[in-house]
Amino acid sequence: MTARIPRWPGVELGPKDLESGVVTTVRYRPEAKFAWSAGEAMSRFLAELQEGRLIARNCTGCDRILFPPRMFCEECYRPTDAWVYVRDTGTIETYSVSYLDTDARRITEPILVGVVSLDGASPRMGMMHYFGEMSKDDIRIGMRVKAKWRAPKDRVGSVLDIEYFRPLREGEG
Amino acid sequence: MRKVAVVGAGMTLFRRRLQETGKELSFEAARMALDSAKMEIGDVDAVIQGTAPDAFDGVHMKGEYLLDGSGGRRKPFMRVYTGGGTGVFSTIAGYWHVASGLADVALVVNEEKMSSCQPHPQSVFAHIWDPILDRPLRPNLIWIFAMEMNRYMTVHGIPYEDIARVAVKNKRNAVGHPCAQLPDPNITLEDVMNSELMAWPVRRLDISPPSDGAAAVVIASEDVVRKRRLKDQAAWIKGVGWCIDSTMWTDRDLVFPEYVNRAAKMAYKQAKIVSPRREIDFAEPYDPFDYKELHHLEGLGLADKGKAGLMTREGITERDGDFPVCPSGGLLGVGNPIAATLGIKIGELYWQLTGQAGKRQIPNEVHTGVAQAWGDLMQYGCVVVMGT
Amino acid sequence: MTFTERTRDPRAYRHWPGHVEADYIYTSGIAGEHFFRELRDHGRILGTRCAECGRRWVPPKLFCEECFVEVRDWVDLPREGRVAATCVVRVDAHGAPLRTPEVWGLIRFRGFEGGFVHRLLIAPDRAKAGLAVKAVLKPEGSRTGAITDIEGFAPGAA
Amino acid sequence: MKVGIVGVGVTPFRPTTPEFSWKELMYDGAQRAYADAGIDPRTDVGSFITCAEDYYEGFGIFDEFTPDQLGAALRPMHTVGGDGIQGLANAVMQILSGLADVVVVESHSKASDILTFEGIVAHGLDPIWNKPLGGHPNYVAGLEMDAFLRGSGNTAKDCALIASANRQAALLNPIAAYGARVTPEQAAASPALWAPLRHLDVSILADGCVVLVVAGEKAARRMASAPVWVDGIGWASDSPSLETREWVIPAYARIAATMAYRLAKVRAPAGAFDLAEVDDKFSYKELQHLEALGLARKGQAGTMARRGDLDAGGKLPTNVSGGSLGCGNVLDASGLHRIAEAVLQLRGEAGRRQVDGAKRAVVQSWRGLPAATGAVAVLGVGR
Repeated sequence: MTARIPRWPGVELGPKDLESGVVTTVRYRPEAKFAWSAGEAMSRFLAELQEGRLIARNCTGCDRILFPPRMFCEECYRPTDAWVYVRDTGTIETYSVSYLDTDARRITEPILVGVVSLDGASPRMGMMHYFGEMSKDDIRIGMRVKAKWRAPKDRVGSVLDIEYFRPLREGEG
Repeated sequence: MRKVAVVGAGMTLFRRRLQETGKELSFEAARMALDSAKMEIGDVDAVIQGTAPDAFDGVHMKGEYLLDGSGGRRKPFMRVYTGGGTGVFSTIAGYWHVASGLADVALVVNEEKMSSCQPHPQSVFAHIWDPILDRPLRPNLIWIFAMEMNRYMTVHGIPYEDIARVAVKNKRNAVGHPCAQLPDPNITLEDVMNSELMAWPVRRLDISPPSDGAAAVVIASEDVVRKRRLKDQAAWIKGVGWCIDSTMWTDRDLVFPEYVNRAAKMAYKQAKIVSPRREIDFAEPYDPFDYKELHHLEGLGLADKGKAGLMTREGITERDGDFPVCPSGGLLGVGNPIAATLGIKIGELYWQLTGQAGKRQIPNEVHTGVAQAWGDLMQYGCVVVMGT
Repeated sequence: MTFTERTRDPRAYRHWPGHVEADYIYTSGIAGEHFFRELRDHGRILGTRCAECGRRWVPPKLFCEECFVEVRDWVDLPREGRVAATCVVRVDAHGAPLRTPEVWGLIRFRGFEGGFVHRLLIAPDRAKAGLAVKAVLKPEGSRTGAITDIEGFAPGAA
Repeated sequence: MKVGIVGVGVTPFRPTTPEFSWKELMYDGAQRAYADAGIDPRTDVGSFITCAEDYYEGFGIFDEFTPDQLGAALRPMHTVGGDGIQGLANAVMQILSGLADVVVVESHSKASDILTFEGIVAHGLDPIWNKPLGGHPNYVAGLEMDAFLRGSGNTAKDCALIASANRQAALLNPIAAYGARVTPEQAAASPALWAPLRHLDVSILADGCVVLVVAGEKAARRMASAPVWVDGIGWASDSPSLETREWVIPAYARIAATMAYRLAKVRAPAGAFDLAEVDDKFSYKELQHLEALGLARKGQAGTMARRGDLDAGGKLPTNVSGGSLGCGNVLDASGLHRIAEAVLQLRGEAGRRQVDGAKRAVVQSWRGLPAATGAVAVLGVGR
């Protein structure tokens, strides 16, 4: 059948056709603003970040320390048990060397970004973040890293209170 | 449970920009599917819509907006949504509409119009992340794939060439597809490996393009197939499965798609498939990035962990190979209008199994195929097994 | 209170702001393109006619809503329509009071399915179903090929 | 085979819930439903369904953020871009298809997270034909109210009666967010912001989560002493185009009811039910929906309201829950909320709101502006 269909529908437009009025269009910018309730777990998480600490919740059902923290355990399906601090050191689980910035524009000095599993949390539990004080040639999976915190006065209660993770130095952690 | 078949399919061109509105694209695909099933809209009991983020087309409640174009006006109309998984998932929903007996004929229509989103659909991907944990870092979509690909390559020690070969194969396969956006008969491994580095290890030609497009299939009960004498153009749905993993993607090991594996096991159980690699003749796994085809072949139990790349290297997954994979040309070759990839996953299974795939027809006789899609934050798998 | 914990200071509950931000350019599509070009260039308002069932539709669509077949025939809309329902709106898009109320109408046309939902260019106290109205177009040259090329609908005299 | 509801969980509806993230709110609704059904979601559930819209949540792909709090991580789960009763329909079909034995259906509203609700509703209008005209999107409801009153013979006073009655009924419902001693005169004198639609004709957004546990016949009989059976279910959409949809008696409700009644073998709906829960996101919608569902003759819904037929002790107690006007508009959870109310009523667990001897109920939903989609379910106990 598909071999016999003479014309498959679809009228292709060129890159400029939308912009230049070759075809009629409507331009629109929706108003879609939000203020998400952070709730119990994330409110505390953000407050602790502002203090320069990383906090988790433990679940005695499965004996895990859950990071990022949550008020319920998705495995045991019950409320988690207590607040537990985890360390700001950890291990790179994976990463990318990005020549695209956050707006997908080309850049020459790459952004190093990846997932860090944190010491003190259950295996592999961690967060996405940037990496610094290392080059694209140094970075590797399994590398030990530590958070580089912003100065206390610059912290607002955000994952950006950590500037990036840097290589763990000898004697640290 | 009564048997259920796909009895018709249709799709539009996949292109970076199409002039049609989303409704019009839906109509064109749906009309083509109905024509191929020799049906009119009055024969349809229910309409299922697959379409991914509202923020692509730029309409809140996008399913509602599209429904007249999809033939859903004054009918039971249902939109299902599993991110990128929607391309295969809507057929699963179509299956249960008919298998349950609530509908005898269901029309499944998937659509995406990503070009509405300016300056680039990439801007929508900024909103798919957790607002508190991820969005402040202003992540770029390609980053997560790069991170997953890196983990997959590094843990298994897979050379990049084995991954890049998938892009070559699929873009060449797409040459036979009349709707393809990026077919390339002359592409070489070097072209992919030397293409612009976007976010190591991901290069430009490892990635499928954003596209506009729509696709549709008609799903019918065995009674309808018999009464309307559609047996020669029916491909039966033998098994369906779906699974979502935890939202907490930074807590998961990205090396293996466990959720795809669970979805596959669910579908194989229903289809009574014990040894998938032996009992299935070809596959249409989701391939928005070349490594994903390999990742998914492993999740589907069609390759051992870390070994899917070898299948590509050895030519097993070529259209004329022992186990063809993405004979359609896949998302890498035909294009990636998220949900509308229905046309190159379920649609391709249908056309291949009923011998209607034309230039793309797999030379070996095929009786059983599997289609799979993947979505959300690297956490959704859905699987459909179809056979003759 | 959340399950087993309670934050004592309600000021400690945080909110995280965000905006699902994007700009859109919507094409008018195949049917819309013809309609808006005729409106912009010739001041004509067109509907479609389904060859299958004979129904005439406005706004035009590529397909007949009833028969679900492609529609190719264009027909002129009668100059005069009739208001089928009205709404007098006293707040703006954000809910803030308007100094001058806006009047909206559902306008039907004899022999056509559908019609327009548009502004009525009349005083609020004249907003009544049954009123005969005509489209008021922007002057030629300032029309862009959009529904806003129709400024609104007003009683016959306009 | 039959399908039964064996568990319901409803969080109290509140104007705001700063103590809950959307995940925590969903967890709260779900844990109540699982306790009610006596199940462990990690071992006893075949499939999970959530009903949600990206733009109500503020996400590009909200489906990502749903599984953990329902116990659905690494389980079959999907999102329905629709109303909760449409989610229930999917559960029914999955069970009848043999794909799952026990299915969980969730929907919620975290409307207090939305700063620009009007902007989001407006973003649902047709991009070519309606959006460029701007305006507050409630003009659509104002126009529809005018068309309905004119076409059916009901009056704005009848609507004020509903706006009052449902807010007062909600005073007996502990989950209601907006119960209030509003009189019909007060409603009729509230500002006509979208005339003929007035301020008090409009339901107010609330936060809340509703979760159902649904099971096939065998499992349901095993799990619950008296399952509430889904005797019939239907859903339908009219044209999404404002211009071509039906404006007096909405097609979506009429067609959905026809489907649900066919499955439930209801021939004469007017006398078939002990109670009705119908959508009242706007006061006129209750009257309009009663007529579309064949529960009132054309133009007679207002008369029924005036005669007291819709009151708790009347011929057809309607929205004794307090409806959306009294409990709050919980967006796509509105339909599930009313299913949950009907389940409590049919179990005889509705407390001060209990309708004596309720055995059969009809529940109807509408997705809210600017949609023309709704669903109907017929629920019953016994047999």
